[in-house]
Amino acid sequence: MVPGTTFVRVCKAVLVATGVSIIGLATASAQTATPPAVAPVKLGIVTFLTGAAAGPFGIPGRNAAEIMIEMINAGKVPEPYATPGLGGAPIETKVLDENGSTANQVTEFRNLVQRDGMHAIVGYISSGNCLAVAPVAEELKALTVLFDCGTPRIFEEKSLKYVFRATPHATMDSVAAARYVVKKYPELTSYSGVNQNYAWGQDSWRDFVAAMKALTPKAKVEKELFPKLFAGEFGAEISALLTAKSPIVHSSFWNGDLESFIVQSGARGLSKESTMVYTAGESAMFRMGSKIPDGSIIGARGQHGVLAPESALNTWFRKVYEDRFGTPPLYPSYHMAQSLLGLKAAWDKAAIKAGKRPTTDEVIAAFENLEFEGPSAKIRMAIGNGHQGISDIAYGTFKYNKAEARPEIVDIVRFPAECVNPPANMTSTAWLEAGMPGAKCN
Amino acid sequence: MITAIAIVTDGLVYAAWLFVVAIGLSLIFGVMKILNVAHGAFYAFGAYISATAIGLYFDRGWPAAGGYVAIGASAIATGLIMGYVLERVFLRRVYGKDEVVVVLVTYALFLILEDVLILIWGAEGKAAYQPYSEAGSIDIGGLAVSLYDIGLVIFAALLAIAAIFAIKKTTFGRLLTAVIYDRETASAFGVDVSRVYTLTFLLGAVLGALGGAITAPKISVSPGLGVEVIVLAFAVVAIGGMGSIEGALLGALIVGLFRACAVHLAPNLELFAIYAVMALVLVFRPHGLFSPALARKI
Amino acid sequence: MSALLSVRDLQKTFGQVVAARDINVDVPVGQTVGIIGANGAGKTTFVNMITGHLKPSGGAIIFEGGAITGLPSRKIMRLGVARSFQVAQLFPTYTVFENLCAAIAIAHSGTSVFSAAVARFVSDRTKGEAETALAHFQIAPYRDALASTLPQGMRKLLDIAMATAGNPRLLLLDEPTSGISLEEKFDLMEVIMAALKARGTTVLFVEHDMEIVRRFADRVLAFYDGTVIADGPPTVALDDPRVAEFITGTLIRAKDGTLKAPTVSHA
Amino acid sequence: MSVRHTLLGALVFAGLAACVPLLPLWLISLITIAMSSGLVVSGLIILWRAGLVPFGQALFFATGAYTVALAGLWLKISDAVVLVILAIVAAALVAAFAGLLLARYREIFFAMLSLALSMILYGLLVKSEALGSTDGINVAQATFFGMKPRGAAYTIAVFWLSLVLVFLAWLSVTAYLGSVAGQMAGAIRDNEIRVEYLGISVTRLIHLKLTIAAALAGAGGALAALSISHVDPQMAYWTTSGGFVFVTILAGAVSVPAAFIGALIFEVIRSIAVAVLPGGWQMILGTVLLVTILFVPNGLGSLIMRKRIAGQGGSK
Repeated sequence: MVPGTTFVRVCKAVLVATGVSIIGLATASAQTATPPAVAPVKLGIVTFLTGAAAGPFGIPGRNAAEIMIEMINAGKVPEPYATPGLGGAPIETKVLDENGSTANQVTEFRNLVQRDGMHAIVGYISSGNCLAVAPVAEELKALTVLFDCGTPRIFEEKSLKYVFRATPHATMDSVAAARYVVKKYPELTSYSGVNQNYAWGQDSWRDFVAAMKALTPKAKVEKELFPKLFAGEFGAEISALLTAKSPIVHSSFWNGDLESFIVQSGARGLSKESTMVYTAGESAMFRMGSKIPDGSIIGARGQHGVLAPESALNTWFRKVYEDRFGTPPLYPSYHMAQSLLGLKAAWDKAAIKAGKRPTTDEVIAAFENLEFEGPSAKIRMAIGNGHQGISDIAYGTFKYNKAEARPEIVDIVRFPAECVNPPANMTSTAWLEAGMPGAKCN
Repeated sequence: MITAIAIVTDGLVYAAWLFVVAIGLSLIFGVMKILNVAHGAFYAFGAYISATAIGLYFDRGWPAAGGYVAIGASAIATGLIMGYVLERVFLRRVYGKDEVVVVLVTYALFLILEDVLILIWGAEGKAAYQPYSEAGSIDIGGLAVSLYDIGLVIFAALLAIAAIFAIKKTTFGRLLTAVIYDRETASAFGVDVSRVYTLTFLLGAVLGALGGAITAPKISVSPGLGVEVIVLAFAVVAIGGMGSIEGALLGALIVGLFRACAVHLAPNLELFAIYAVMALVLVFRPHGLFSPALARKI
Repeated sequence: MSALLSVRDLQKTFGQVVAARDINVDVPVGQTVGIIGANGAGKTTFVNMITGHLKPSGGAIIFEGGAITGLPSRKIMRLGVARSFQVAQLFPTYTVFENLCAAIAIAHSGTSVFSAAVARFVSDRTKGEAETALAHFQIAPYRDALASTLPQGMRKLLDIAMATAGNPRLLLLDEPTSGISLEEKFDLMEVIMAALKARGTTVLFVEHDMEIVRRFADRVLAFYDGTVIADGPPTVALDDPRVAEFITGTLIRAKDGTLKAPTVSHA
Repeated sequence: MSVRHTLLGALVFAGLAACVPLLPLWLISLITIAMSSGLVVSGLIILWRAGLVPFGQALFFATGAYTVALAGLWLKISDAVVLVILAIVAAALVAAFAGLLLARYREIFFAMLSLALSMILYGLLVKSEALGSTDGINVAQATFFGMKPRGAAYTIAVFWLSLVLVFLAWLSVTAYLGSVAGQMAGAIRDNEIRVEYLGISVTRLIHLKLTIAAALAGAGGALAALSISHVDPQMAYWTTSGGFVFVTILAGAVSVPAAFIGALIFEVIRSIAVAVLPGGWQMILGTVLLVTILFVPNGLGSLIMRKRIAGQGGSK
């Protein structure tokens, strides 16, 4: 073999590969044509379209994005969002799948911003992905609204300028669950937990225990179970809970695992021994119906869906969503809707102030510490230097209405945002460990 | 005491499930030397089609007992059709190539079929709980145990007995044994190896689909459920010894009981209990517990 | 003078089965020794023990004054003992020339894998020695053929040529002419022996064909039931009555209970 | 490898490094990520040639990545070069240890055992709540010889680092493949007994191959960590290993450059697939893999390097 000829080939190959990639990606991204009169705002939407999280979170999130953006563009959202588009400019979207490795997500985030020229990104369900794209968003100076991930670490570990999260973080879910339990069972002596063995499950349980310790120090932890994520089979865990006989069992399970657990524990009568607290139970409520034992405590990561108070915006949102997709919106749909409305509120405010299409920095300035109405609650971007939203939250007790054959939530208790969220100057962990000082619950 | 009962029953239930899932994989590996990643797809399709069949069946309001027949029938149909198509269209082309290349063909098929699932059934989970809920539960030493789960244990035991009997006593079983131990010689003695391959793959596919079908009533059938199963089944088969029915049985029992112990006694270890057992077994028995002695001739 | 190879009281048992017992042999430098015996008499067990494929149950094997008893085969090879196989052990996806290069390059690269990771595979010295071996063993016409495509005789020659890559002082050939037609056997042995003579290698070869043994061996070791029953020049050893009875003759008697042939002879 | 050869290579890499102003930033990041998996794949080629295919190479990839993250977090080391060296050493050490066990296994058992080991690491990482469990942790941006490039400059700096790593990997892997130990890969696959009887230990040869492959995977992990600025347990999961094997098949084991070009092509195909069919990109990848195996069994590299295959082996 002649030395050097390989190199010619390698060079050629590299050039060809690079060329192919540029051409390929350019064609792939050049999906839209004929620009409208006003230059559109290009919005990247990233949510699970495949994989286990697609059904419960990803698709409801995408559906909400689809209907909301359509309505925003048409100016059909009720007041105060009745103006079309973002500051008058129509929204153009590109939807990507969140499934795949973190490296893929970061690469695609860069592609969205640098290759496809997106003006803002709304997305991300997995906390891992949120943590990974946040620094990239800062580096690329790309306005990013995280819509469903729960980890409080995002704004606690570092101060971010370009990243926002209208959806309150997960600490609120656990604290409110604890407060609800203590309110209903003031004499509680012991409780157990069954949570998926990954960050969300571990964090949810840790926060719940910390809140319980502060609220009812005499109650002891009986069993802490951490089945594998997507295990599907919970026979052994249910046996362990049946033998533990704790009055309260906390679970942050969601969809697939949640439904499997409800079915398997139902067949073995776990509800006779324990009352379940499903912090994400709302997502399975309609699909499971009478399978959920009456008396179970149900949360919705906010006061969404059936837990939402009456409002024109909520009624409208439920109607358009149900008309289009045939099912009521789940909390991930609310998360997406409130994220988009937050972005719109900030953008419109900045546009009025600027008198023209606002720059990213102007939108950020408007978004920080913003207060706006979501379909289910007022969101205040009160913590995380004005980048993290807080809202009221509600928990309730499940009851199956046999006469009308539909699930209901009774005994709804609402907790004000300041009652279940740490103050602006404290991290969640520190706040919980200190016994939740400064919580305002009335 | 009640914990001991719980460990044994939970371990057996889990082992039964593992065995049904792993036996098809082990069979295909033993006879064809294919590590079939698409087994996860058989499992997933079995679960989806069974869930659909159960849904249709119970919507008609027919008697509950027939629901169990629907599970079995849908699994067999799924396995036969998928197995036949995959073997004839794809695997046939790569017989005789490196084992690893064949593994990757099945991996590619698995990737494709995962997305096909979503195209057919959407990303929403499918529910088919009736057979599980209808079965009810009984009390064993103070512990409520699902009758469906007990049925699974009995089913797995019958399957194990039938499989061991079939391998040892039937003509097809002997053919399989011949091919497992020495493909070339079996072929030289007039065994139609190609036919044996097709039948084995069909059988393996049916068993994989059956694994999914019997699980469907217990779980929310949702995308991605095949991924977890593959690695679990691999672990069981590696522990037991590739291609051995007895091995798959023992592997399933070991993993099942070990996991149950972990959940009840040391919940934090559950996550890697299976892999630790697998590594440990392989350290002492590099080819699994039941493996034909592989002496190389000089 | 001291022997190149000394075997003292060598024993091998597999469970209850005795495969080798009380073998005592001294092989001086330069000798060509033919090993004969019926199937199961312990010939290959003997070869396998010397080359480290089997660990002896007792006794000692001394090569060039040092004990090699029970060492792993690659260490024994490094000390200057090589062997060929009943079924030629080649690298089927390599060409004949590459097979030889591989053998020679390893011999040059030293004992550790680290030196092997640093040593170049292709060097002028390696190539030169490979060409020489091709010529010596008369396999040059097949130089660039894949080893898997070689005819049986060429496979045997290549196998032996690879064994000689490290210039062993002692070479053990396990049935070099097995699987070769009668007419070709002599030609093949002529080539092998001529090549080995040129290198001054001491040779032990296992052989079933008494004519070959008579023609090429300086000395014959006759094995029966795991031990040496006759040892001497071919003319003497082959005419030994016990050899005639148990090995070369047609009268192989049914054995009594104590004389059980080992079941593993070609492991 | 001749001096001329090496100089030419250096020239090509210098040329690529100088291409930066011509390339959009997103493409630079994409190439960097592709090079990180290319490094892993170049190690897989070493094993692949000996007939060994690990389904757990992510073990070493994740070791490298987490070494970078933790060295930054706990030891406050920020220099990129030091971090990469640490990652390589850590991954090689893990392999030197795991190899005591792994090197005794072949074929599917080798694949399964390496998978088991990587899944144990995955389990440990998921259980480490201090390390963010499945959410993972951010990696602090590295410094380069005291300089602190930020923003676009950082992306370019990491890209240059990736070129240097690829160049070094190319030199060393090519040198290794041309050595006696490297050339024995096919011999091990063909006939282990003969190799032993030539006087060299097959187990030790494989142990060495494993360690080299792990060092490369460690470098790949380090590069990924620096480029993504985030590490999570998914990096140790078996599907990550499967992805590397996928790229190896796609590239073919014919030559080292093929590994990197294959990795780049894979990344491009993936990126196009997610853009074209957001809900079915795995299907596209699966189809590409299937078509490659069925119609280009020696990998895409074989199309580019056809002449080399004909002359492959020791007689060049």
